[in-house]
Amino acid sequence: MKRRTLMLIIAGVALGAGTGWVLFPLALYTRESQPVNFSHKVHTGEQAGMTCENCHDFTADGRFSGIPALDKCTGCHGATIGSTDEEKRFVEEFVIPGRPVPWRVYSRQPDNAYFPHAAHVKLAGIACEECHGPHGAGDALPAYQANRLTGYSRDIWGRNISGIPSHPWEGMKMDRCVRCHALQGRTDGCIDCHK
Amino acid sequence: MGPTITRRDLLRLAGGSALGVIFSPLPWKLLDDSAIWTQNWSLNPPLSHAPISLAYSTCTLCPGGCGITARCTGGVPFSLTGTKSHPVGRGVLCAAGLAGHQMAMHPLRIVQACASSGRSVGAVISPLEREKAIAAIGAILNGLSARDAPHSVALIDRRPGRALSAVYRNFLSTVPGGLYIVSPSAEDATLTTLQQMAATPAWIGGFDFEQTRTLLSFGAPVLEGWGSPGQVMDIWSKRARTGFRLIQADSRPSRTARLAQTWLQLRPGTETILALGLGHVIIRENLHAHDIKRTTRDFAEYARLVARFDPPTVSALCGVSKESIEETARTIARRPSLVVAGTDPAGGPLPNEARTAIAALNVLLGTMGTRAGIVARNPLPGEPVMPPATTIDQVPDQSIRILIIDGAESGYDIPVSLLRKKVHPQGAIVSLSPLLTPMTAWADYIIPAPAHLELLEEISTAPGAVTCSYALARPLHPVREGSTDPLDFLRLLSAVTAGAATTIPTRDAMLRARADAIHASGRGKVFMPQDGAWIEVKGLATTEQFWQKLSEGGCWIDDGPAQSRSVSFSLLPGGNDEATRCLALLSGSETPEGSSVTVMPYGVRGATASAQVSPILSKIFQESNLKDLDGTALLHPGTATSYGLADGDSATMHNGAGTMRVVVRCDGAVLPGVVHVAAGPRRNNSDAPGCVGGEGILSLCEPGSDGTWRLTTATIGKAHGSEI
Amino acid sequence: MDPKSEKTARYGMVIDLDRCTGCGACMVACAVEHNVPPAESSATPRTGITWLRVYGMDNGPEDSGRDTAYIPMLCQQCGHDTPCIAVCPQNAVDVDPTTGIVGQVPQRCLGCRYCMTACPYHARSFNWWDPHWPAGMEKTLNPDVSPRMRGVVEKCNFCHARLHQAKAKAALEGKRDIKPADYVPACVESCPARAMVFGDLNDASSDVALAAAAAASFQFLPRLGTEPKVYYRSDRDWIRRKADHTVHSSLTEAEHR
Amino acid sequence: MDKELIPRGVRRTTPGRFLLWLLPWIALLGFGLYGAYLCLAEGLNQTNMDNRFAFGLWIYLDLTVIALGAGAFFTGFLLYIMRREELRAVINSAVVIGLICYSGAVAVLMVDVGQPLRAWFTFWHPNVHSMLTEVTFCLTCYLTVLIIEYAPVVFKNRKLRQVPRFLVFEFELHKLMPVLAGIGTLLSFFHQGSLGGLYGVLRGRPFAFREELGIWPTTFFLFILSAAAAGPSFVLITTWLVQKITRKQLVRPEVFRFLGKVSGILLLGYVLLKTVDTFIWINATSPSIGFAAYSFYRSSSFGTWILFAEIVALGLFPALALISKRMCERPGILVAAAMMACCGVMLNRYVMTVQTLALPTLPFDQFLSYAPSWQEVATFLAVLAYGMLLYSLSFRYMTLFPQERELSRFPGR
Repeated sequence: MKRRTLMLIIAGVALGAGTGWVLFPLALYTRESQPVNFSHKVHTGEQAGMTCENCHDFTADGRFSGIPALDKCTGCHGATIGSTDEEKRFVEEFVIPGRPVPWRVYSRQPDNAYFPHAAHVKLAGIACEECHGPHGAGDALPAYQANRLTGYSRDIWGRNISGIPSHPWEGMKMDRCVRCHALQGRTDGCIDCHK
Repeated sequence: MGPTITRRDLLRLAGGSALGVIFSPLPWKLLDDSAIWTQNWSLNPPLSHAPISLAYSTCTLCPGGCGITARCTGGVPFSLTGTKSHPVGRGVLCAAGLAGHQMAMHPLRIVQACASSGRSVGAVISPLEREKAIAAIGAILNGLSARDAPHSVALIDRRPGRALSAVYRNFLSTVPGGLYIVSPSAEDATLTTLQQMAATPAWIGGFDFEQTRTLLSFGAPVLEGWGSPGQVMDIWSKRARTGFRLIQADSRPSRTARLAQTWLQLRPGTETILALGLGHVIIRENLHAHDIKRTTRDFAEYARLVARFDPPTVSALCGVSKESIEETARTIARRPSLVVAGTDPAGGPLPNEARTAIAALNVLLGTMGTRAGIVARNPLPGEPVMPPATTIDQVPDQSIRILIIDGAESGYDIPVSLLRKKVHPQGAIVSLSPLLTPMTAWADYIIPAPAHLELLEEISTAPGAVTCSYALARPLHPVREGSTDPLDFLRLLSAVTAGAATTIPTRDAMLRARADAIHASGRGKVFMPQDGAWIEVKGLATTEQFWQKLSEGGCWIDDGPAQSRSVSFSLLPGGNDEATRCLALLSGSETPEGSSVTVMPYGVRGATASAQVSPILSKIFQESNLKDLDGTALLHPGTATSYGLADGDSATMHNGAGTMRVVVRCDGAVLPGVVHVAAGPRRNNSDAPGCVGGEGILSLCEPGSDGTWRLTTATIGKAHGSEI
Repeated sequence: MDPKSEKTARYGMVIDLDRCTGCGACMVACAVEHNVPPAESSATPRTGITWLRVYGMDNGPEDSGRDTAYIPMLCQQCGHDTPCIAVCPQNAVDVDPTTGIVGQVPQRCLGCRYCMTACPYHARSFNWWDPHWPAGMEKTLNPDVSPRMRGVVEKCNFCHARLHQAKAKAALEGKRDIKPADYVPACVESCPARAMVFGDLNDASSDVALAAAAAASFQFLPRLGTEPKVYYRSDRDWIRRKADHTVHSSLTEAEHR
Repeated sequence: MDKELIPRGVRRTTPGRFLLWLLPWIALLGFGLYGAYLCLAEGLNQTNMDNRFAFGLWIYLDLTVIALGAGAFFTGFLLYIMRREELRAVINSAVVIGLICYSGAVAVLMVDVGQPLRAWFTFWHPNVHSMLTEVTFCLTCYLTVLIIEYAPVVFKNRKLRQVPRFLVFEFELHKLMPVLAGIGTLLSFFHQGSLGGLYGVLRGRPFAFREELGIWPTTFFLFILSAAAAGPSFVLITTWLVQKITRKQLVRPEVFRFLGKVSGILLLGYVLLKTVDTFIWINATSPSIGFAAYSFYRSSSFGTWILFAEIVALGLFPALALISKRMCERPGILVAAAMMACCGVMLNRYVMTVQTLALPTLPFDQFLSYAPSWQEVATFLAVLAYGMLLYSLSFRYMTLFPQERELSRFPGR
């Protein structure tokens, strides 16, 4: 009798936990691949040897340009310079018709969040990798995942559904900003980071 | 134990899984995400992440010509500000101008040629192929003979003085029976009157506001839309230092009247009497210019006329105290001073004798051609000097076959009833307005022009300015598919008009011709918005360079006003009949019979029945009480109660011309027995596009024998039944 | 003080009521700057969204001897006992320690409207409708300000987005403190009569500090003890009398009404 | 089925007639829920509230029902803590009324806020200085307490008793009652108070602003006292009403008198303190922030008569009536006085909510008026209907009045 009860309950727990930990994330997030399989490795490695700032730079008024516009790419890729099919496709589909690439931005914050790169990079001297991880060395772009409910990128919450980062750079939710600012002994108001 | 599953087993399983779910991220993340979802649950539009850039242009909503600095994201303007230290705009814009970049997306924007199904209220406007529309217009044009309607094509230009206006006039001069009509702006009203009084009709003048110390304004909306707002506000805000004085003679408690240092609240329609009364005091106390006999041709006659207008008589008729009449006369006699006649954008022109009587005061005081007075202005290079154009009220009834209304807003509104009266029953009205205004809705054909800031346009001398200026309005938006450049319309029209043998220039050529003429004159300098630098025109070698500077947003300013030639004026251009007309006023105007009230329409420049403002101006018209929505009726509380009305009530006004629904606003500053009704913007989304709506208060205004409609009578009473 | 954080400012404003002509340019500039949607057809002066509103005020007598003043009312950024902060149940309102600006975070707000009942200046608006823009007009939204959703309260924050940009610009040059010229609110920038002065009240040499200290300057309802950082100035006594709401004036007001 | 659910030894009308009684309330509930749905789906533009009248009918009625619902905690307090056994006769009924009032109020609040899905923020990011936080916390906690207090009443039901576990559970709960009553009293004390504080702290609303005693404005304590006074009166009224409707004697007359006396004494205390507070307000608080208290009563229909009505007509008079032995002998007067007491408290809540917002603060403000939209009224009617239904069902199937059985056996005792 007792054993049966116990087993049933355990089975239930397993069922519930399984749903919550495995099925739920699959249902919650979409999976979309980027329009071009861009390789950071190729650009930052020996061949090109570019740095982050070469493409992700600031405009004169202190704004961060984020993902570079097409003309940045056209600078080198006006015509095919490599040998890969992907580059060939990129040149034909985007460069020649001058069609901007519809990149999906992994680390795009909600519109109501304000993050000044200038202050964090120039003043605080934080390295890109601290927040964005070593994706500069990555050869392929991971699939972009959007939260079906909120529409925001999965990387804001962090790849780990539990919300506990498995890497120090994972997750870009408010509590992370708050923690770091607290450690810096900064006093902020809400609207310092909300617009 | 049997294999049968009991209800309790299921309960245990459910309980267990509930426990399992609790210890998984599911409920907690859902709670969090659902809250984040509320951040954009109402589908708030996503913000642009495109780079930010600046663009420079010029506002063409009114003839003011203020410089615009636009902040754009991805090339789309998202905010406008006045260009810093711009010579015309002085670095500011008015409320309407600040939202100018939204006009192209106005919900009442018309983006294809349309035809109206009829002329009754409720008639429907439906799209029609542009070529078909033009063909139909041509058919009407050539179908009617010169006997039925002598004027084949007439065009109302509500913003004369543009290169486009010249093209219009050109076209109409070649068309047999072509007629060019203007509706002058408030500023021009006084100047054109003076032009008519001047011995040399070519004379052009401007108000030297900057220098003057006392400004006597007869109902001119000096602080609400006059010249370029920047300039007026500059003068106004410096008044504590400069001692600038504004005396407002106005029946309505307008913002200008409320703010003016002195407010002479005269009875409606008594401007002429007050002006002549002031003339009386000036002459009696010998305050007039010493050389008056030399500068005028009919001083004696004038003196004889005003002799009859002694302060007690005038005071009795105007409701302005004898003392303040004399005080005012003495104040304006302390030069430098100026006297201007107002034309309410919705109220229409003042009667002739009023305009001359008021203008005459300037001559009397000797402000003509003197510094800080009304000084002669050099004509804009390349602008053909032409005699003053006619106004609609001077056109014989039913004499027009095709009446074209230019889309630009500036002068006063014209009641549709008046337009209809002038057009032959088989004729047609064609509107070029890009927006479905209550006025446009009455047109038979609509050939919409591109919207504000969509087309390369030019903006020249602000009305009443002492020095000419010229700037280009660079487009900030692409031209919307389906709209027609007025020039193209003229081209298409001349193709179907018998005898029209003129070549219409391209827009670029038209504007370059102006620019070249200015460059050729070698006068003036160009202000550059990017760095606020000034460039001498002489310093620019080629016309191409000059054009380049203009298209970068540069603003050309002429150097100084013209050296004043002494011009002699006639104080009573109308001669004896005018004198008798004035004397007739002494017998007093008939007060409206018992049950009815005196009605005066009023409006704000650029926001009247013939104009549309960006929906965001609901902030000042609908979401606050700062300015008045269409159909707001200002009454004295006493008057209201005597008609059983209270503040906020909905009432109906009725007279022979029609009926309209108004909302009562009680204001102790309104004269008893008078109702001021606003012709302004309506509530957002309240106009059903494509449906002919009433034109508001103007539909009650029947033009009188003197060609004005600013005063009418109507009955007012509590409204019954549902909203109209 | 921590060298890491910039010097604390007390941003404030002085509005010259003798210059203001009630043209409404500030109201439009403000709405455009902050992506405030146009009114719904049934919106009224009581349900509209105006971060800044210009009111008309008369001196009483209703003959032609009357005098009128136009008064731009925005969040007064109360510096003491800020009425709206203490009442918010979930910290959606706070005063920014480094700028003295009273901030409101619509994403945190649950729309209980307690702060609106607390504000004596009626400077707060509630989103009674979902925001709607005519087709195409949503493309002209200011990218620096996030639009608000239905059911939350919003108010003036001295164009804080402009402060963000000024700070970013300074940061790019390695500086923490901004150039005052880089941070001017939309209403101040747009005022055709130049009736508004804005700046750091802590900086004694700034125009705004001098204007605020001048004799003709005053605050509305000073006796509430909320110490607004928005000052007004006028040479007309009757305006100052009305602004400083006293027992006497409150009685005469009541008589008048 | 229906038969087996009805408690032993009491008579209840036929299912048919009972259903007939329920039908109108069910209809009203449906209508009300539709109004609430509109507010949730379309947004609060469905109401007649606006930026100046940010609080309306809903907040006013929330304050009222919570004041009237105070009967639950105060009766519990007297019974379990002060050991006034005679109140056992009405405690169950009082609990049900409390449950209805509080759950109803919370439900309406969920419609009243613009973003219900964010309601939990108050628990996650609470602002401890806000009276509203205090209200939210205490309300939700006390609502749970009420549900637990309601449980034994349910488990006592004839059918449910057949499950042995329930019986045990119910028994255990009973031992817990004094504790729950204690907690309930504490919680109610705070949220009734903070509801008053809600207005007392409004420095920007001179009409409502009050001096502080400790960290709370005087309204904090006045609300507690007035609620405690109104509660028993409301229990008295409801019990009397149920007796009239069901044409049964449910409790002994002395219970009525006791409830009346308690209410009277508390009300008298409240009236005295309210008077003192009003004098301080008129002579010190309101002048100190530049407003003459009289000006609040000049600008409209809200004349000084309101003060008189609130303190004397609907305060002092009923208080004296409820205290005097001779008057309470006559049930008519007793009930009338109790009603007046409740009206007095309701008027107080009305003035605090509506007049506070209607009065101008800025020199160019106007006095404003507000009338609720049908959606607002409907939403509240839903709560009324829900209350009626829940009470009717509880009365039919549970023992709300323990004395009913013997009284029905020996009527007229």
